[in-house]
Amino acid sequence: MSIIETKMEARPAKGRAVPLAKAIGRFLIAAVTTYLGLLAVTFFIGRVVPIDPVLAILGDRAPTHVVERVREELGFNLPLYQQFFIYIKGILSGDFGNSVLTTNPVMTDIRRVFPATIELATLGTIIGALIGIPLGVLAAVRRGSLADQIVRVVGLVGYSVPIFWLALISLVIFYAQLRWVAFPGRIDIVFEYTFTPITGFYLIDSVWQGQWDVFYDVFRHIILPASLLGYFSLAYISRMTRSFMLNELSQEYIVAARAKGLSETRVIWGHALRNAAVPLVTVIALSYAGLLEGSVLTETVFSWPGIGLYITNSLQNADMNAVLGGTIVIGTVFIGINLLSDLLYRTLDPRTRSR
Amino acid sequence: ETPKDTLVEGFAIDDIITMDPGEAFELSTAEMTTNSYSLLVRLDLNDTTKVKGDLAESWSVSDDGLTYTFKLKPGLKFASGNPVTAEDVAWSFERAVKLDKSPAFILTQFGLTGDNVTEKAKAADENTFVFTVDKAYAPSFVLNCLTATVASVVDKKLVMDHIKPMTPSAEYKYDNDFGNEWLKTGYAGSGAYKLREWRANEVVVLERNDNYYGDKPKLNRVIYRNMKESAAQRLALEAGDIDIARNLEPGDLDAVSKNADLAATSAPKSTIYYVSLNLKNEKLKKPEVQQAFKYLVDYDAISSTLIKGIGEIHQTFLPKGQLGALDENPFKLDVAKAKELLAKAGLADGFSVTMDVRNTQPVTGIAESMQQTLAQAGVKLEIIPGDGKQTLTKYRARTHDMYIGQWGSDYFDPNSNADTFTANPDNSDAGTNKTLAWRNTFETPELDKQAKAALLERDGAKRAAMYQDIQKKYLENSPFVFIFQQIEVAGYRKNLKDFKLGPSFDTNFVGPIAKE
Amino acid sequence: MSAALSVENLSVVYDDFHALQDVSIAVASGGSFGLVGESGSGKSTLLRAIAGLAPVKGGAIRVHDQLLQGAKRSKRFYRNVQMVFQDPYGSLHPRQTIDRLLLEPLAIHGIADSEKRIARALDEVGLGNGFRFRYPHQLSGGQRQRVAIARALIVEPSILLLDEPTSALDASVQAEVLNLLEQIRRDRKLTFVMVSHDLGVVTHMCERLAVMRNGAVVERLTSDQLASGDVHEDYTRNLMIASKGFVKTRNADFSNI
Amino acid sequence: MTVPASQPAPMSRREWLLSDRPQSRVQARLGRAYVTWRQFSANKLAVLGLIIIIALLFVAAFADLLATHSPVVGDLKNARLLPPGTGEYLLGTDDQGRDILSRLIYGSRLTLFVVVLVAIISAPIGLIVGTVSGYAGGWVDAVLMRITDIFLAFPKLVLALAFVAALGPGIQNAIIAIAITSWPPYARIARAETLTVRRSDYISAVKLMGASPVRIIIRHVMPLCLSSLIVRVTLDMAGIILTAAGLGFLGLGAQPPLPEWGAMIASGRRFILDQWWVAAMPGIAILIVSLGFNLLGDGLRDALDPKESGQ
Amino acid sequence: MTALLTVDNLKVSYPTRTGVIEAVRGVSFTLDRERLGIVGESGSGKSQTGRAIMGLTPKHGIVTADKLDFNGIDLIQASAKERRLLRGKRIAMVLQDPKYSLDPVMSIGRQICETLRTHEKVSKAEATERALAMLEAVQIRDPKRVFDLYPHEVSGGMGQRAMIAMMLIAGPELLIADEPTSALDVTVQLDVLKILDKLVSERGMGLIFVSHDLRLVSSFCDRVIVMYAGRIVEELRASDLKNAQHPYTQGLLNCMPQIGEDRHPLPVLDRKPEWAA
Ligand SMILES: Nc1ncnc2c1ncn2[C@@H]1O[C@H](COP(=O)(O)OP(=O)(O)OP(=O)(O)O)[C@@H](O)[C@H]1O
Ligand SMILES: Nc1ncnc2c1ncn2[C@@H]1O[C@H](COP(=O)(O)OP(=O)(O)OP(=O)(O)O)[C@@H](O)[C@H]1O
Ligand SMILES: [Mg+2]
Ligand SMILES: [Mg+2]
Ligand code: NI
Repeated sequence: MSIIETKMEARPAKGRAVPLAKAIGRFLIAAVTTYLGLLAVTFFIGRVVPIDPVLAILGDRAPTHVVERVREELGFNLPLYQQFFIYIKGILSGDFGNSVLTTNPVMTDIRRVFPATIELATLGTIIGALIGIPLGVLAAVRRGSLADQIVRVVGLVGYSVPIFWLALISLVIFYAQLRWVAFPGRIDIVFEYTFTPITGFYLIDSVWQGQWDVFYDVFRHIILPASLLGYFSLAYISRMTRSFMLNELSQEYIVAARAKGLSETRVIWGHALRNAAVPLVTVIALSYAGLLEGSVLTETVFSWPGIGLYITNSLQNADMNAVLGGTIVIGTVFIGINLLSDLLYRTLDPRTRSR
Repeated sequence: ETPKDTLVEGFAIDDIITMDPGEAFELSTAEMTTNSYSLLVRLDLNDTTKVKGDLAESWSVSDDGLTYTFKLKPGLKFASGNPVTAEDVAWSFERAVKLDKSPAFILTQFGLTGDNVTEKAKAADENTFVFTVDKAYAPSFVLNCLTATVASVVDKKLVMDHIKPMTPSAEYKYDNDFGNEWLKTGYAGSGAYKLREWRANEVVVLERNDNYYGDKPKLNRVIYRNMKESAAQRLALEAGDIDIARNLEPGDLDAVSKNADLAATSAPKSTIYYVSLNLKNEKLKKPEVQQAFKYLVDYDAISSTLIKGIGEIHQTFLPKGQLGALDENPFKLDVAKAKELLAKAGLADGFSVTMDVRNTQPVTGIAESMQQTLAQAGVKLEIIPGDGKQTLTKYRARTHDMYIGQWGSDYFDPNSNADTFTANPDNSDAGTNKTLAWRNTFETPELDKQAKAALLERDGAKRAAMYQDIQKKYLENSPFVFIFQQIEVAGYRKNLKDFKLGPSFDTNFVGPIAKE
Repeated sequence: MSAALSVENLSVVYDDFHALQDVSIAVASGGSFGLVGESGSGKSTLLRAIAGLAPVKGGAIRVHDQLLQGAKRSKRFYRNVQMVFQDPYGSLHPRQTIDRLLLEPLAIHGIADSEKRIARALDEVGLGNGFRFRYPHQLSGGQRQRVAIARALIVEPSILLLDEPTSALDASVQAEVLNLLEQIRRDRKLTFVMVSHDLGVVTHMCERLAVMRNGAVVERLTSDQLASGDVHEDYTRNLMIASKGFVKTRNADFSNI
Repeated sequence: MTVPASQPAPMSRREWLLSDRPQSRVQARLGRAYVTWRQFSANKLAVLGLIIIIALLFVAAFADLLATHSPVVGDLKNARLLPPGTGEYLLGTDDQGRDILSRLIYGSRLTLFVVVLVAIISAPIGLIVGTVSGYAGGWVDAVLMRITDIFLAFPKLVLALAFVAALGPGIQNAIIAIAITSWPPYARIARAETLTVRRSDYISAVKLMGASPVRIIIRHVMPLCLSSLIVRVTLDMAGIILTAAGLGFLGLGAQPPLPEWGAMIASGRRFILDQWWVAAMPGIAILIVSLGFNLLGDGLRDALDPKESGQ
Repeated sequence: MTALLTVDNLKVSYPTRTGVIEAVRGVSFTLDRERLGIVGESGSGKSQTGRAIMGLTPKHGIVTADKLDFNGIDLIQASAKERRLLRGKRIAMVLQDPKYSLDPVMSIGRQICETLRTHEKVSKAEATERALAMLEAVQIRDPKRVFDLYPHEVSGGMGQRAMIAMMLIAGPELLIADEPTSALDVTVQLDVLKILDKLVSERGMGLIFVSHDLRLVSSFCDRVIVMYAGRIVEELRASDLKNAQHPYTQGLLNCMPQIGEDRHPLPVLDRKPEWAA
């Protein structure tokens, strides 16, 4: 959550337009160094986590000689710098290795779990933005009114509620009691062999293949966790929208727009929001990035086979290949979304464009 | 609702790391392997101290107790259609020994090595398999070991198609991997079901094997769905999203048994929960302290709450059902007595000690309960919670004070537990045999000798008596506080017929289950 | 008479923008020098470069015949040279009281009897003790500029750089501040360099002035020359015309509206 | 701007505080505080937040008097999982037969402990890194910001998990882990703010006084970043509580039997179907307290942040 | 002939927590098709007067007047919608600071077209054409290029002219120009004034010219109102400015340094409390 908020400050400084190519070049350097940092941190974590990685591979009941043999096979008996060297060599050749837990290549696993997270986070963000933006606008326009207070409280509660707790409670209510939604997981077991995902985004796949029953089922699975994440991002988006809108509404060009005789609707949606949209896009993009990486708890409660759960699980089993792969993917997403929001910022805000 | 021809189980299967029977040693994998592979012999569920034939029609033991000859049933076929021959059996043994993965010791303890295995486990002819052991062990011991899943018979011809070449090295002397990589997720067996798919942390799917020689399974498909939590399993069971819930906790078990659509079943398992004291800690080293701790567990309260229905108090190391199990529970919560013992040890004012505890139930609950009862005698217990792998790492490095854990028999024979609780040939930190005794720096050479002797006792009754004696001595002097024996429970929908849990994890058969 | 301040062939480059190119000026000790020119011509940049706040690329700056290297300035330098900024609000720290603001230079230079000095400085610029614990936002623009001047004077410099000290002020307040500056200069025998875009203000305050355009000095004059219209550059002439006010002419064609 | 009162006639306390020309440092400071307070207290929700936080402080301070039971010793045999209102158990009991209310009361101490400590550790780190990086610019900025980026790009909870795993469980380590993951945002804020003030005239003016960079950063830049940082930290308090609770929920926060609220939810989670109160009560406690911090922070933002207080 | 605009006893006040701020305290004047200058120091209520006439006082401000009449329309009684329809169409206002008064994310051309299309049903193409013509009329050399520029891409002078174009395109009868030149270089300033001058003399528009520069107003306007602390202290013909009666006006005129004169020290204003009374 806070990652998102702070990235706000990272937006390009107003007024001084940096040429796009230069900006991208700078970005690439930053990205590469960040990657290297991530690598080092992950390696470091892997070595300091007091979990014997061999244990994860063999379990507790393996005899000692087997444990020793595997330890040597994996090079854990080498000095640290050699291990780091081997580790980096593997990564640079594009080989993230196999996950110990699933025996699959890490990238295969990630290709499976990441779409699940993306699908969830995307739907969550869509819900959050579709509701949050109008609420934020309403609150800003009616500043100080009852509506504003209600939006404020709704938003602050969203900030304050432990998401895993809300998830548990809503699971009990909507699944156990009311049976409105489906069981945790992405899809019913019944469809295990009647539905083959192509992209990994089940909602899209099912529509694509015209399997409406599958779509309905998938929807019933995703709607509750997505709504929760949506509420979470709604809280954030509506607050930020309100604050940006207040800022814009106090600007002189709003007075000018009114002086032109524009209708209030046009002033608010056409001018104020259009301007507020510039920072808002960054906020939404980063809130989205936050959901992609930060939904471990939701994924835990909803048994959502996503990347947050995958990394957490791997970490607890010292499956460092998997942790690294996941971290790199999330790092990439973070860097990518940063770049994207930067680009969006540039397209939306003519002030950052140079001629 | 689940489909008519499919059985869906909610089961915590996140421990599975491989499906290769020569490698797998996890509890959930045992169930999958046992349902999809065949063995020479299996445990006799009517009397678990005995075994019965599976692929083997009959067997005999030579008089010197060293040679076991098995005759295979005729006309057996693998799921692939290949015939099951003695050669497959021999190769399966060879493979397990040469791969030398975690469970291989169950076979190698009979003197098998990579160099001699082709001699010691070999096909005399198409239908005859001969197994030679290095000592005149109790036949019950040898046969019990052969019921372990590592002895599963794999389809040599099929596996040979999938071997991966390897470069021999100091650690691994062979030029191929015996299909290990393929079998991790592949299947080459002859059991009632065949393995269709395993997706780690998600699902295991079994499908009916039409080539199975025994009773044909009733259902086409069995799906094990990874569900870690009891409450989730119960919810799904109530909703009909699963047919069987396998990891219910007491509260949910209660609710299931009260539900008209649902039923519960249970079976004691050979898993023992215990608290161990590391003798590296000077205070814990004192025998009086060890005994005092045995009086500082509120067995009654724990049994009626935390483990209600999922375990029963059991204070010895052999689980009920195994040969020679001693059913004696002499300890009760007795703070006065414990205080007396502590005073005798010179620790009347109590002391502080830590305990590593996994973040799972019921161990956390028991640990917290113990924390309270220990406090009554002035012992301040600090719980160090951790993830399973983390506490284990510490336990195996024996840097703990106290540890709460469970121990499941490696194979269904008393020697498995007797050995790990008594053997400690090299108590140095570099010890090569890291038994539970070693992990707690506990040396008991007398009992160890007795256990080794029992191993060679060919008279079943005498053998049983020997183990009972060891357990009695263990009760009086050991740094292990045994608390309870696990009862495996399952809640299921009433439309299931013939669903039963076996006495061990590799005897939970799904073949007989039918749906109405 | 030796120059209190001399700048020779000074160049300042921001990134790749040449803000100043080969600018030279010299101010006699006790003299008052004016800089005029349109917005963006580099007037402020020149002052900032002297004060060590701009990236100097070439040329030499001398203060009392001492050569200054690059943008580094010693603490001693700042006791000699002080600057008053264009924007009276922007140059005062918004979260500090006047008291704190005036205390800061004294603390930095380790000057004792701060109490007395602050009181005197405030008196000098015509602000009573009542203003001492106010925050900048509680002051009017003219008062703020007085505080800024007081702060510059409190370390008793010999050279004062003034960057459009009155451009943000009303005409009425401007007169007060200009009077104050004049008086201080007389009392303390200060050397002034003053920037303005208002020819009237510059001629009122300075004996000599330079006209800048596009980062270069285009003309050097005395006030008297300017007053008598003795200018040579068209650009200077334009500035003079523009400062006279609006002259009604008819040339635009609005028939097509 | 307004006509100054010519005579210091006897004033009411309010007038004294609001005086246009304070007579002393103390008066000036109090006056400012008073104006801020008035602005703050006009916001009813913010006052509610403040009341919640004060109540939390009160409960934490007097936990020994307020709690009716021991937070760690329960009655496993007889009082397990009793519903709220059974006998003396106002909010029911948990699976060890402990009084939930008493646990919540004692748990407030932990919550405060976590929140305060994290704030004390991470806010200064962020402030220093951010201001130094923003003020120094150049390679210092580049290096510090890369480090910040690395910490930001690392999934937060995973990083915390990793650190807790590395350091071993326990509330102190959880605090360190959370602190390690939460300073980068502060650094970002402080840097952004520093960048805007770095070029301002008043910083140039201080430079012109001959102040050293260290002095400028500490005495002039940091105070400016402080109010937005305070607002941010207050708003983050809720996030810290939630992260701590999340760690507790994943079993990595406090050690049992410490009544950490997140851990309480985690252990109550198993009974959520039949004994809902075990998980619901600590959840509600977290909600109330973090709502309190959020309301307070929101109010402070309006009162302190000149940008937001607007008109 | 009735006046174009009649303002009688206009008051604008803002209630705040620390008391009521009276920004405008009873301003009365009439305006015909002429150039009326309003001068006064910063904060004297010039802009607030203009905004009150436009109906652009912020929501929490209170506007009262005995009479506020535009061409027979009672602005006090008019509904919000009626006033909105007047704005831009018949009464327009050039805001004080062009930098902030143009929507930064909308191209200048679009902003001009927007005014037109709000008030007249015209096609896009026609609107564009007229906007281009308007830009040309305000002396912008390359209207086609400027049309597609964004506010930050033009200089202050161009922005100011664009703003004027935007406000003039619907052909208002009354223009309130709030310090349209204070942000500009002296040279650009004259260009802008020329445009305004044209509109009044050739199209008969009424112009209220707000400024704090007495000298400029006196040379540009027909009549001048001098404001101080929310009130009018003096009203006179521009040409009579030199003979102003009120000490405040005189003071303002006197205190500007002039090229070539030698007054040391400069005379300063001695503000008297009774001016504000
Ligand atoms: N920090 C900076 N980075 C890049 N360019 C700068 C910087 N500061 C000033 N400039 C540029 O240098 C030029 C000269 O600026 P300077 O502030 O000296 O002008 P000026 O004559 O003082 O104008 P004004 O009358 O508006 O104050 C301008 O074009 C300005 O854009
Ligand atoms: N929204 C508001 N709330 C409270 N007071 C306000 C508001 N807007 C303006 N004022 C006050 O109204 C008074 C008059 O302001 P106005 O903008 O009309 O001054 P002005 O004569 O245009 O000055 P300038 O020359 O600086 O533009 C000022 O004292 C100002 O503080
Ligand atoms: Mg300047
Ligand atoms: Mg104004
Ligand atoms: Ni000449």
